[in-house]
Amino acid sequence: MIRRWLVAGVAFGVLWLFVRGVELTVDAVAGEFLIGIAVGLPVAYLFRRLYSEGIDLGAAVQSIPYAVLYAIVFVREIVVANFDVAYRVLAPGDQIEPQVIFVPLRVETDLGVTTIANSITITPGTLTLDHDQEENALYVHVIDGRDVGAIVDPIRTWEDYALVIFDEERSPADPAPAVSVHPEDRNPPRPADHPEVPDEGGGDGGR
Amino acid sequence: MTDQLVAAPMLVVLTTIVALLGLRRWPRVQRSASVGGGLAYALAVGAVAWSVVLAPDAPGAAAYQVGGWVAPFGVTLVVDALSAFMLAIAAAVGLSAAVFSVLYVDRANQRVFYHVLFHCLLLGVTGAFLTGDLFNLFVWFEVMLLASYVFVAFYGGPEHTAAGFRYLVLNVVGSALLLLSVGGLYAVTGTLNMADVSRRMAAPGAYGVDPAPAVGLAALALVTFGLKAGLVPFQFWVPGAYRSAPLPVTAMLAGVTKKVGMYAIVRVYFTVFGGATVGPSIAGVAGSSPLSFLAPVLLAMGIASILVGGVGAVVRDTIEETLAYSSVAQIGFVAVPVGLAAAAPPGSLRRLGLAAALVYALHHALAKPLLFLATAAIRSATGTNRLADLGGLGGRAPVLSACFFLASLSLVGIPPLTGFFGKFLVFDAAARRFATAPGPLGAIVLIALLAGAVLTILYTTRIWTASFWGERTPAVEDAGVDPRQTAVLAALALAIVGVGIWFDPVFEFAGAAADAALDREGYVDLVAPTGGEDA
Amino acid sequence: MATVAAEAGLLNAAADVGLVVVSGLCVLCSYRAIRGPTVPDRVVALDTIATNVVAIAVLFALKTGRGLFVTVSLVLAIIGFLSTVIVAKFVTEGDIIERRE
Amino acid sequence: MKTTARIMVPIILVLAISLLLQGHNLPGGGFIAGVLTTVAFALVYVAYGLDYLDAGVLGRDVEPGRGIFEHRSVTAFRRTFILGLAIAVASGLGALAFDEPFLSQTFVIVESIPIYHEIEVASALAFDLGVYCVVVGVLLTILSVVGAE
Amino acid sequence: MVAVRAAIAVGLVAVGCFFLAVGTLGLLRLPNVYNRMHATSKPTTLGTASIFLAGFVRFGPGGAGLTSLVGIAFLFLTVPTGAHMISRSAQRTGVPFLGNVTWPGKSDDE
Amino acid sequence: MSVALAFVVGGLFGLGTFLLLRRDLVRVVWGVAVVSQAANVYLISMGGVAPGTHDSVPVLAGHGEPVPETTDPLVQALVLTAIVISFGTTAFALALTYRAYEENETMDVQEWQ
Amino acid sequence: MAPELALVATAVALPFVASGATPLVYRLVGARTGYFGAAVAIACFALAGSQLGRRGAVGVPWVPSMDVSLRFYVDGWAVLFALLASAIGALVFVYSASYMADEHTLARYYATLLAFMGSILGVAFAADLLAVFLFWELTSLCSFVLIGHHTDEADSRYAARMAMIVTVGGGLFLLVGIAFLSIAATEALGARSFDLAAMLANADAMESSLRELGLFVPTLAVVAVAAGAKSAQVPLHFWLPNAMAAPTPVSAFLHSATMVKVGVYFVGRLRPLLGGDEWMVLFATVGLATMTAGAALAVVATDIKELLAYSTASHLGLMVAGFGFQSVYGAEAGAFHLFNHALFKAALFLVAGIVAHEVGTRRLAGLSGLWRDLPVTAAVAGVTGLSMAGIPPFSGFYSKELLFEAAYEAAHAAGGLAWLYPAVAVFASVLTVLYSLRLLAIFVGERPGAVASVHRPSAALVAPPAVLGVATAVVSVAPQLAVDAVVEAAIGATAAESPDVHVGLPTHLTPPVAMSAVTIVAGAAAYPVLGRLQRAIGAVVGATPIARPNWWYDRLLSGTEAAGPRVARTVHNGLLRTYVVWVLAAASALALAGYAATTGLVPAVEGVRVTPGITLVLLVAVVAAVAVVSAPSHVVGVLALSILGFMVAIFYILASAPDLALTQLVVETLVLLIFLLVLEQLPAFYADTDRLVAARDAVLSVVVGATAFLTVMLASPDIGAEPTAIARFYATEAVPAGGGTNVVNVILVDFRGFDTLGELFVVSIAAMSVVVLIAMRNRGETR
Ligand code: NA
Ligand code: NA
Repeated sequence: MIRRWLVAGVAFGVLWLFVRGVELTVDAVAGEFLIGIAVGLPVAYLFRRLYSEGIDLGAAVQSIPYAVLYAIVFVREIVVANFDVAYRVLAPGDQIEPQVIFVPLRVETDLGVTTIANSITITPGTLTLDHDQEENALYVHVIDGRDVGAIVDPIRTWEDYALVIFDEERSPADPAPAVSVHPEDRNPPRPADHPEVPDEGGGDGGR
Repeated sequence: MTDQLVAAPMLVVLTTIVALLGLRRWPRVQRSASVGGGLAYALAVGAVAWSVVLAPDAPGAAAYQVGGWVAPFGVTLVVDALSAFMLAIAAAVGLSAAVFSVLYVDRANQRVFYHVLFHCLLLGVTGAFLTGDLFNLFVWFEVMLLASYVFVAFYGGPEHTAAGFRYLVLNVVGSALLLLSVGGLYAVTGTLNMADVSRRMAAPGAYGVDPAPAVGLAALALVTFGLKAGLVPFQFWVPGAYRSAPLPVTAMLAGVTKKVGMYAIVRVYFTVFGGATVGPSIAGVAGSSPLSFLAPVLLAMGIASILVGGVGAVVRDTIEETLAYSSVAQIGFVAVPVGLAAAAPPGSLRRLGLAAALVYALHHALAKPLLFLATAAIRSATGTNRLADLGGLGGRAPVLSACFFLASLSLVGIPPLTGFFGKFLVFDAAARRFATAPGPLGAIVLIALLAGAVLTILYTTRIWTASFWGERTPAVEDAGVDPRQTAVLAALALAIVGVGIWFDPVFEFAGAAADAALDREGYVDLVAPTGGEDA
Repeated sequence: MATVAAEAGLLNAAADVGLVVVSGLCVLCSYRAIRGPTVPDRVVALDTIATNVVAIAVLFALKTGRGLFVTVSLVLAIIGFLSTVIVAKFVTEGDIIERRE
Repeated sequence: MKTTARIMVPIILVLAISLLLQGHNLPGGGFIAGVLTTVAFALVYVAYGLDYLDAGVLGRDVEPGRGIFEHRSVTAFRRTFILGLAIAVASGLGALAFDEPFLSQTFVIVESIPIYHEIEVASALAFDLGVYCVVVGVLLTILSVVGAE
Repeated sequence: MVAVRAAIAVGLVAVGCFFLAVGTLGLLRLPNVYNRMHATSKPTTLGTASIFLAGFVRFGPGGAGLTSLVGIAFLFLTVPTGAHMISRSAQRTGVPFLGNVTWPGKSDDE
Repeated sequence: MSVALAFVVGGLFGLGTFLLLRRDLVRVVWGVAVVSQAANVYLISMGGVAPGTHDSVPVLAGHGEPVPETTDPLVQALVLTAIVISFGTTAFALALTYRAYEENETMDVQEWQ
Repeated sequence: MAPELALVATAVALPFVASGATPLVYRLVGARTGYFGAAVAIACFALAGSQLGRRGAVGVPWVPSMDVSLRFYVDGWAVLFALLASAIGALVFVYSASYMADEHTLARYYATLLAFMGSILGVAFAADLLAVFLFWELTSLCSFVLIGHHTDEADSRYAARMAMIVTVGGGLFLLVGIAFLSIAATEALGARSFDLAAMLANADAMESSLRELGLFVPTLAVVAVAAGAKSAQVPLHFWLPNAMAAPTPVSAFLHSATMVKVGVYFVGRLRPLLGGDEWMVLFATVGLATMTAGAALAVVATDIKELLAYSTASHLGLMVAGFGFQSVYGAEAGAFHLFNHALFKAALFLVAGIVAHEVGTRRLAGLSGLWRDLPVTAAVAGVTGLSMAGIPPFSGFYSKELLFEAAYEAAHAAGGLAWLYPAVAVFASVLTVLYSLRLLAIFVGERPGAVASVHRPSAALVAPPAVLGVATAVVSVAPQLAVDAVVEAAIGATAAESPDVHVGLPTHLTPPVAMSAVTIVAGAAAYPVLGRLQRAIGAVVGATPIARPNWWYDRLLSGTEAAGPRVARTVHNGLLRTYVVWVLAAASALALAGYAATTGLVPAVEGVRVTPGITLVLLVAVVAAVAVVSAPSHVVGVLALSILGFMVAIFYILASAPDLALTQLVVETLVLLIFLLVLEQLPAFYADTDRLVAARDAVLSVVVGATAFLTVMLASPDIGAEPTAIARFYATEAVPAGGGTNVVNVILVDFRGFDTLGELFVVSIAAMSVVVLIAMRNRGETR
């Protein structure tokens, strides 16, 4: 176990190389990396409370293959997603059948949830609207909600990987909770009331 | 040595500001440091003025290249008689206002960056007087403005913030216009250094410059300068801002920052554009140059200021409002001779006009701060400066009253006070115009000056008879005058008398300053912009 | 060397076209930003413009062959994100920076 | 949002420092770096609230209901800008000690250093550092004070 | 080699522009803010990423190419978060969904 | 000179002016911001705006190499300063706006005494 | 024989020094400070007398570079005036010692009175125009303080302010005249000069120089205004009766030998310089008009002091008219009457004071028979009153006779309308006889019962008027004595030639003698119907408000005072809109005028030559700005503003300015953040703009936009223009001299680091300001 901020500091050192755009010679990389460490460690130390837990290096190394897998699925989904949206946007007529679905999650760490949520947003026809902290569930807006199963499948796959990558309590073996589309037991939509928020001036139906 | 001294006033203020910031936690020390800084500033200005301009073997002018880059590549600081004269004004007012602030402003309020911002105001003023670079002038204007904005809205209260907001908006407009002007001049002349611009404008052919747009561009700068000076029709911010700012700061605003606007007009139009030959040819105005454009405009603005300010000041409820309107009128008296100088052919009237303006500016820089500070003293003694609530101050606070009376008289133009010479020289310039140039201009100017002078008597006597004479009001009866405040007033009053009695050196200084403003070639040679043609 | 020039020329032309296209897209986005109809619509448009702006910076880098504009685009990305976040938070909460009372 | 902010904030800081250091040779410089640093802190403010910087990052507890001027972080910001102003002015005055005009800058290229071969040491960096500190201090002061309203 | 690299870069630019255009068109065409966000969050991210990739190809593998990669990472980190924030704001301020779409839960968390 | 640039600068100044004349306090501040932007664009146009090339950027490729003819770096430096200054002013204006509203209890600048 | 500088300077300086010492003296001797003042006055009298018969100028330099000095000129005229001032001053001081004994603010009173006397002496001797002005304005100033002596009485304050406005304001006209004269001197004397003595010595050269420059009439006019204001000539006479609010000794001093005579004195002084036809028309007309108006108003006066005040105005008119006539009789009339009037009027005021003091009223109505209680006073009044009336053989007769002579001569020479001069002079003199008799009537006859008891005045109170009465009597009996002693020299100084003056009772009938006879007979005949006359004059005055003395003043003042608030209301109406409109409209007008004057407003158009990308981006910028203008809510506007900012940033990128783009973006975001932070606290407000107002604003906006458009068109460099030499220098020197490849950064931190320093202070001040705004919002000046 080493302190996380140390790891973060080194990571910033690597980031430094990228940001600086070093030439790929040994001297340049080494030199800049040293500077990067010199910059990164203090920054990481300053924000050490943001990374207060320890980190298990071994686990981290183990998670790498899963991360790669995650990325592969992700990239594939992205490409599909974009052509999907492109089709819907460019094709004449109304190509959408929007729906909001409620997806309870197994991942619990902030990082995990954020990763899943962002992935959902980037990928086809889905968009994370909100995270329900009590239920640990995501509200997902789908552009074509006719086949919920097809939408949820990749999400579950990522979740499986993410459980490993982020060293979560639950394991991919745990059963995935059921998703729901405007379930009966929940409240009907209600517009939030924020009187202090200035909205549209005219009657263009903003709220 | 002399050259190094040029930057001294600047460096003193900079150091003072940093020191004041560092001393925030020790308010007592900070207060002393503020006064010390003001004193050091005055000494620095004195040293510069003496060694560069006044000493028998003084060179008359000196340039300083900030960062060591030769002009026009770096920013040049220039001290000539004109800047030295203006710096002396800033030093006199700055020091007295700094001292008075310590005595007058509530201790707790002084801790809220008051002294730092005060010296920032001084910093902006100093930069504006010293710089020899058009864009740098803009920068120091902004420093000066920003510091003054907050002072206008310093105290809580609707009228303060409203006045501050109006002041801010008008000056933002002014800054944008100045940028238009400076940027355009750079595009037209290819340089920002004033001496370099001057050189190129005087010989446009040699430098491949098309000077035609310069007149309009300079007019845009004139608007900004007019705003700073508070000349009609750019005076709107004056009454509100003067009323709202803490009175010692108002003393600075009226005494110094107004003059920055006039200084800039003189510097830019006479030194920078004095040699240009492009411009309108206007009847009754000599030559065809940016100056011939300036002349009718500035005369109209000056006369309008005299009348609007004078009439506005006649019936006001409070002393400070009266003085605020009076400031509008008084800057008109500074503008008119400058306009006359611009209208005159090169020669003695042009010089006289500028010298008159400078002497008048000096007078106003002594008298008006004294009046504002006296108002502050009255306010701290009685809690009010409403004429209706005052009466019988003359008997209650004789020394204070005497100082106020003296400054009022200087405003009216009673000899042998400084204001008399100011007024006389202005009248003299107008009379010369009347005598030497045909056309109704001279008569109009003279009549306006007379009318303005009579209006001055109206409002000064009104303040005097209403608050210093009359039955003692309860506020006055219970007044406790701070003798230290009175001492500051007395010092300024002595200066008003002293300058009048020993006017000769002052007049020579002002004359030298006028010469400096007109000595375009000398200015160019001093700064010696290199490059350009060969770089 | 000639091929390098050709490469530069081709990429340059492509980047030029790209610049015009993406600038044009900004014009289109501004329609949504102005017409709304809802505030979130406008925020989306702003966000999209911000992303387009990032693209423009990179395209300009390609056009001029100056990598330094990529760094600029990096900053742009951060800035666009922050703008979106604060506006969205403003619209949602009416309070961007919260304080514990 | 909070997680993204957590990741982004240090990265932005690293980027800011990079821009500060490269300013003399590449786009960047004290001002941009300063604002970017502020942006990082602003992200913390927006994501976590005003008190988090004191409580969560600096590890100091904030008494509820205290005025913004009592925040340790706000005091620190003000110190930063005073320090920056002092650095900038001092770096300008420093030239006087070498009998050079105010604000004169210079640079030396130090050669034969392992790995780096040569390093340019520019006095302008000190001035830029002053700018950086001023900007950071100033902007964070404004943000925290206005944000506290 | 050089020609291939150039061709790849040009292709990436073209793809990028295409997707950016898709995003913008979607922003204009789709019926409400939630659906519009589908258009903006995905294609614009990919489009910009594609152009960043062109940058990597052009300037890489070292130098500004590395920086381009950081740019891609930034995009994938920030754009979804931004979209998330916007959609939440839309939902919180009561922007209605299309047709029979309803909100499947309560909304006053955090 | 370019008519397009002139049109933009003129347009921004005009629109800024219109905003400055509004009664709504916030709009006046927008006017301040728009006018500042306009002035900055103007300054850049005073240095001449040329299509971007490898050499047009006033960031030189490296030490000791020949110096190409870049666009005018001076106006860029001036605009940088101007941007920062107008930022300072705008930030102050905003804080002042807040207090002006608080103390005058109206957003209508016409109703301030 | 040349005068002695030391003595003259001492005579002038002594009262000022004494004035400074007065508070101390008062602390030592209290109310008897009056005698201290009298001693000073006597010393001055002696010093002035020592210069009798001398002639010439001496001085010390004051402002050498302007050729201004404290130059003193001694001649008969100066000495006469100085002697009168100091002599009557001495008597007034003595009188004050008793009269003012009960007052509180005596230190101020005596100090001012001494300074007043010193100022008069200064005017008398000053030979430098600026020195004249110095003392001239000092007299006005002192009279302001003296008239306002009773500061808690509204009347006093009103009168003091009026006197200040009229006399100091009039003095400003003199300042213009001084400027004119000095300009003429440049030509006439060969150098810029304020040397009055030299000007008088070269009167002809001065006159021709003035005429050449077209300054003769203007100079005459401004001098006339100044002298008229000081000497209460119509229409500026109204301040004088108001000035009787001053304590009686002050009135005596003011009206007899000092303040009001300053104008006359200066008219006499400049007579050799500016004399001529214009001079005569101006001063004879003004003088006679004043003489008549003053006399008429004196006839209807109800208060002793009021009567005397109008009488003073009338007599001043006589003197001015005298000096107006160009014959030597004119100078004789002016100078001699100045002398006579000083004596009798001072006496009469002191008498009035005694009456007021001892009887308790100054109302003419109901007073009579006072000779029984105040015999000495009555005797003094008799001598001096008859002198005032111009009854032979009293002193006033001689000088008035000279005026008749001068008027007759002038009419005889010019003919036509000029015959009005003698006619008006006679008419005014009839009125003079009338009011003099009215005044004397309070002493004769029986004492009415209404006047309860009359105190005996103390000797100290009676002695001064008695001295003056005796002096008047002496002059009456032996006028030639006075003429020879002091007056003739004075006449010589004010007339071009050296006269041989003989005065005495007439021995044969001449036209002037006949005029005098008519005057006296008509006056005596009209006296019985005085009541009806008074009603008639009163009706005239009542019907024509212009004739009421304060009418003009009050109208002008109240008009100005009404205009003040109007300026405040209409010009400074507190509406930001108005202010911005003025500033921007004026800016546009000025710039357009400047362009029009030099370029004809036609820029060379080279076409739309920016890249399509830039054009599109800028288009979005303008569209965004339009969106800001038309934003339906604050958030929307802020968003649009943000888009504008982004577009400008992109413009910077496309204009090859990476640093700018970065700065612009980061700044834009921060502004957005702060904007939203502030917006949180603000309510929505969308002004329902009046279409008309919007249209008007749009017009101004278009004008401003057009100005900016033209500015770009005219100023921006040609496409493909060479970069400026400076830009080139920065680029080439950035690496070798600045050590950096980022040229912009090298400019910012090195070449133009000074700008950056200023910029740094701007942002620092902004931060401090924000803190101040927040911290100070609930704090006033004091807590
Ligand atoms: Na808050
Ligand atoms: Na807040």
